[in-house]
Amino acid sequence: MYKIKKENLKALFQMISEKQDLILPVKKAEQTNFALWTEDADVDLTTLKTVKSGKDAFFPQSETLYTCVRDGKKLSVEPEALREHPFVVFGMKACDVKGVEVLDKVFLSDPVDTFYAARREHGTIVAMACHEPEESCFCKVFGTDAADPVADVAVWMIGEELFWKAVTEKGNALTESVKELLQDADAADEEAVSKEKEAIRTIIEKLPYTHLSLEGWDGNATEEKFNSPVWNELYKPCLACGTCTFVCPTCQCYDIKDYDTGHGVKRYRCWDSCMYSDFTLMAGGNNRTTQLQRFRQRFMHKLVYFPANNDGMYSCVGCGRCVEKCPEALNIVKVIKAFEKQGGEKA
Amino acid sequence: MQELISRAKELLADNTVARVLGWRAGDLPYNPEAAYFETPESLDEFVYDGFCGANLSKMMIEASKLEGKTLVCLKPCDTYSFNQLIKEHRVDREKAYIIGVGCKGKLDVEKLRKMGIKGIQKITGAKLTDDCENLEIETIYGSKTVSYKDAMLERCHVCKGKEHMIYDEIIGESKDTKDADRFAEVERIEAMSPKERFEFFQKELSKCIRCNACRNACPACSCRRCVFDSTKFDSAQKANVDDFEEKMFHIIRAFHVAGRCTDCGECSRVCPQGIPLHLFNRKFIKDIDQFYGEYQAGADAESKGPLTSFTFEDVEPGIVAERG
Amino acid sequence: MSIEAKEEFRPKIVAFCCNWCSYAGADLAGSSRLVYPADVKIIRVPCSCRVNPMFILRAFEKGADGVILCGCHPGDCHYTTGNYYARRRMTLLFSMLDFIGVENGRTRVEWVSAAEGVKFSQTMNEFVEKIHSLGKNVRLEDIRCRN
Amino acid sequence: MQRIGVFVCHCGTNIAATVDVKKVVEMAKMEPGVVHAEDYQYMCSEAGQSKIINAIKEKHLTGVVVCSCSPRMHEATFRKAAEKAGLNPYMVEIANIREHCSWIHKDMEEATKKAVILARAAIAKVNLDAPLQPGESQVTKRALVIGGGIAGIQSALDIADAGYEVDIVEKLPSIGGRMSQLDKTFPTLDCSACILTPKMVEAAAHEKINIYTYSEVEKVSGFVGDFTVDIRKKARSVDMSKCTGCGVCSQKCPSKKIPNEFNRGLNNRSAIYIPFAQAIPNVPVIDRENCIKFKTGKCGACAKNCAAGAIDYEQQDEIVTKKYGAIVVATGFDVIKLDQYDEYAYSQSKDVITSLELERLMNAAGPTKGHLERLSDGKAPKNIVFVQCVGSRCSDNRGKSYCSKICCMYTAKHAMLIRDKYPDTNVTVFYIDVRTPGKNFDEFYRRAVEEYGVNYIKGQVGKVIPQPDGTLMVQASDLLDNKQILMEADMVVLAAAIEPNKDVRKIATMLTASIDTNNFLTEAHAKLRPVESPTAGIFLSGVCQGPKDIPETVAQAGAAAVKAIGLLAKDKLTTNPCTAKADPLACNGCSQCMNVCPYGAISYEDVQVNDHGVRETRRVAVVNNALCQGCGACTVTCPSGAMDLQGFSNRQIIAEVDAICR
Repeated sequence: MYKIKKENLKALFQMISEKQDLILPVKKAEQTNFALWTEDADVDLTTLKTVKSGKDAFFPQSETLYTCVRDGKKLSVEPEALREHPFVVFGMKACDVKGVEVLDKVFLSDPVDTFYAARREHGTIVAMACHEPEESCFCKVFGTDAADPVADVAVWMIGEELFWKAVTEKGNALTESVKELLQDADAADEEAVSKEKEAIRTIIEKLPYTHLSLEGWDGNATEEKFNSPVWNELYKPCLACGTCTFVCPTCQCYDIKDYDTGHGVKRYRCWDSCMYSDFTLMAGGNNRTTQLQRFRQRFMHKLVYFPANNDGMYSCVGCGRCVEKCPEALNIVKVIKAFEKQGGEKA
Repeated sequence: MQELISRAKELLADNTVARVLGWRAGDLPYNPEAAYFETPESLDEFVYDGFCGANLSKMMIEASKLEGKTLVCLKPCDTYSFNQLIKEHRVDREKAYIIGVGCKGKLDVEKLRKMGIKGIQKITGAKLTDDCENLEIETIYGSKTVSYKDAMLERCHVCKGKEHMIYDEIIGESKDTKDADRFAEVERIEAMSPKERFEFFQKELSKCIRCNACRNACPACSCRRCVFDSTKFDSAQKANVDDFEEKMFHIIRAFHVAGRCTDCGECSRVCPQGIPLHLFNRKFIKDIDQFYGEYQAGADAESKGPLTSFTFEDVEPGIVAERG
Repeated sequence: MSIEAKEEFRPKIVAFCCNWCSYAGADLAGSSRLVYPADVKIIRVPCSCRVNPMFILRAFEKGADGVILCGCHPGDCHYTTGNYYARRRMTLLFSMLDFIGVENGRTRVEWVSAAEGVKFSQTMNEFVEKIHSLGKNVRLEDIRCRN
Repeated sequence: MQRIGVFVCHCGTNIAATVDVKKVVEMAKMEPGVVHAEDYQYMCSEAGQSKIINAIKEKHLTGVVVCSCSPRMHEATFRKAAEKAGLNPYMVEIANIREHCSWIHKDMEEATKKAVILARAAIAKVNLDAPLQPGESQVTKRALVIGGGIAGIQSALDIADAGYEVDIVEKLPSIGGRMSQLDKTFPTLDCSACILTPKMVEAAAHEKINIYTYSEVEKVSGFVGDFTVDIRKKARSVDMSKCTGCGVCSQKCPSKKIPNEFNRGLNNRSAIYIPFAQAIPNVPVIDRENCIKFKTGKCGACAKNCAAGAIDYEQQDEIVTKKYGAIVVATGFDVIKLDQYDEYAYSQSKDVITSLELERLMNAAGPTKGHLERLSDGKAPKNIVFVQCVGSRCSDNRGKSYCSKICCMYTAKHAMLIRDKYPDTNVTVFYIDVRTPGKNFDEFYRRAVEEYGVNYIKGQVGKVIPQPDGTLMVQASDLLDNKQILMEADMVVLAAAIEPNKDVRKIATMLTASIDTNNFLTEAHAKLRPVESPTAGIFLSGVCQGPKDIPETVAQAGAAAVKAIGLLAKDKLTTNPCTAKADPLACNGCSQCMNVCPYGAISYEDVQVNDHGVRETRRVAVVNNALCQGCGACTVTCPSGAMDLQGFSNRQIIAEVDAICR
């Protein structure tokens, strides 16, 4: 394990970004989101949750797939180059990293999404332990330990120091490249990190959502959950906006669109949201015509369909962003609780 | 709140209304959600406190299609939106039983987070029956006392007043919480150089993720199919292709509601990126007031809006350049 | 396309002209051989009130450096009231564009009657000159891959 | 995808001299949808049109772009050609590469580039064109003539003679107009009243003509073939059906000090009056502002003395609403006010008068019974100076930029008549130019100089200074002799500029007829459609369109009548198919479009819709195609874009914008 003084972080970032792109939480107009590091970026490592998760680093909100160029009546197609320049995502939390794991299931299984795979290949994740977890967090429900994130590198921010532990080979390589700025950690430091982990875990035990039960939510629950009358009331305040899906670290649906450049077309993909009325709209119509159906789709996908196809893995990581950001205070926790309550009433 | 619940139970019981549109208590101290209550018993979960910020008038568009009357709880500022929706034939007055609920300012949990408050376990002082001067907040990381005003939504600092514009009855006391000039922020931006203004909006709008929450929450954005969801203007819905497009979405959205926007502030309240979207609407309102005479959308349900009327002597568009 | 001399700035200017007055005014400017720069391209619309703010924003989005709207003089609208609505709409739109920092000289409304060929040509000359003084419109950044 | 043909016209050298038409053809071929492109010397010619027709047939074109002159010129021509070939005429778009390109640009490369872009925009538009079907509307077989001067009378007579009903609306108590104030007319020196009166009588007697005097047009709605007009019949206070026109009331009226408008205020009239002897109708009117009965409630002399009992103080204004198929505007002119020209001392001396006042002074029915005398002292003037171009051909903004056209001739007439009747009077005319184009006009002017010894001096009068002895000192320059002149005169006559009647702006607004900066009504085309307004169904007669003399006015009045007759002769008109259309699935039913529609063409209906599986009853906008004129106000008011304009759709205009900006 290594350590570095907080005051030297800027030098660290500088050094990383000399060879790679560095993406980390930056505060802009009072909001913190992952963004490319620059000399004058307002880096914010204290805000627990960036508004959007860091998934953009691997799966951007929109990206060009290929470009058609028109020259008279001739058309030529230029595919978009795959990511080759290495980059580091610094400051993801354990839940965000878990989110990337979920995305891997989708994009790295056959057929492999080459754009995503290239980014995964060239990206190194430095994950940070959650110093002060908040009431909207429920990562433990999905087996994540916010105190000890599993990534290429894990870091802890304690007092005036940042502790650095390389976990994977990629992590080692990154560590090597910045080693001149890192100091070796001693036994006291190891102790401090263990204490921090302990403190985090203690707080997590006290959080209101930590003991949320996922009983009954699994790949076999399709029929029962799909047909439940609970949805009928639950969805009503839903605005059909895309906030929950766009801040979510695991939502992976995208749409493919064309942009007329005047001299051809850029075909690009952009995040889609199952909350939108034209989600999966096809020439023949839409298989989900009501907001109830769209609302149900989102939660069924996270808690039933995804585990059914991915060895029981949920596509929710308990980051709690939707809990904080839903304009109408709806969220996955309320959904789970509503079913729990209904089940209780029945019993 | 108790008075409100009892009255709602009465109205449900005597079949005056078929349902109640209000708020259900959340699972955190600050996250109640809008909900329908169809039985007197279900009203036990009813809540109305400082965190019930959502404007329920837009939900009355759907409720107007249901059988029977819907009891809807509207705060003073929500009633402007309701009036505007009546004017545009989007809600049916006959299908609504409006209880004008008291309001002493609505709270913004983001403001608390900005103060560094986290791990919230309990909040007291946010009930309508409280004096609403201070909030006592218990958190995992200790207790805090916060001035109620400091936690209020932006819109409440420029409160339109405690009067309900339309109602069947009023329950609960209201307070005019205005303590700021409605146009001060617009004026501050107007005073900047074009370059500074461009940078200000570029910075704010570059946060936009096109989640459409502002649009979907807006009671004036009641279009069955938004132009940005249709192919009618070849406009994108889900992602901005260039930085002008993200501006275009917000300009057009503000333009489409110009003269119809009651300044209810829902757009800014719901924005996950904290973009001060109300500034666009306020700018139009300020210009309308200045150029065409003061106009408050939703103050009545009959008058012609400023963009569907004119006078022969209106100012010329050149005024923008002249004003500098 | 590499070692060419720096190209002279030729602005892209879209002029919306109502069919009854301003388009005819532009025709008159033409038949009177009143010269104005070729940078101006006219789009015929039935009335100034047909011009949707989205058209103007679209032009800017696609790289226009200036947009001008010409209609009948107030009181002379072929459809009686169209230009009065256009006047309000454009006043507010221009004010908003100015508010977000788009220079106010890039948009203009001018009332040009069918008899005002001279005014049409003068207006276009002035407007092109103004756009020249403002220079190229801020090049729009492709933000799809901003992160 | 459309199959588009592009046809580039050389217009002789009008286009081809500045635009490389071959290049335009070549570039057009690259555009999406274009399957055919060619150029030709004159596309509008028979041969050019058949090229279009053949290409449509042979290449199965679904859309046509003609790069040529303004669509205002030949759009109709090319649409007809397309129709002949079996193509919907609304699938034709024009790229205006003449008026908007070749005529205003000098550099060939630049003009060609622009022509290519204009063609590209038109191609983009055609790509999104849809076939449109025009509807039909009824024609009301009645015309309205606004103004009862010689222009209005002539138009009315011609229309009526063709068998259609005509209403004349005249705001003054009698028809007759400016011409009735004139004494003699150039160049034949006919007595004006002698030739006008029979026309007035004929109009009054015509069974198809209905005259509303002392009336004004208050409101106009509708459109070509189907105008609805409110006419305000101002209370005359005299029952027209009872009055015998004996004139006793005027004699007995005690209020007699009111300036007589007909005589340009040179003498007075009574409060109840008939404007002039030949007035039609020969029925007096009470000027309520000056009537003692109306002012104080006392008097009633006229009623007491009216044997027919025709006086009716209780009479109210009456609004008559009628339908018309065509409207002829004949609102005439007035002379300008001279307050900007104080150097001529018009306001200081009674002996400085306008030419129109001179007409009244020389008229036997005028204030001096036709004796030419000074208004200050009644003496016969010995030296008369005429000043030309007072307020005409002005480069500053005091007066008018245009030539009033009639002044040179009537001044020659006046000078001649004075020298004829009072040979010992010296007459001097100061002129800038003497303009005498017209049949027998120059001969007439030369007679004034050569036979009648009128002293013409090319030069401008700088100042007229009233002298203590009552004479006038005229300071002027002689441009030919290059010297300053000081000349004594005892009468100065100013040829004041003429301008359109001040009410014309109000009327033009009601008719939505366009007007120029000088308030003259604009013609649809300066050369080819000189008597039609660009607004369909509105025709222009007389000076309201521009300065002209009596024969020209009468000729134009006849021409306007013929155009109106041509319209009235039709039973039905095809309506513009470029109307608004609402998409019921996107419509919110919010009523905003209805609020801005100037034609009341939008209404709301509750309809059953199936919105992608959601079935419900919705309040949606419905456009009445017969009423909609296609302005598009509703399309911009509609936030959801549910309302669109056929032929100028949102996506079409956006496609044009994109094509221009790319």
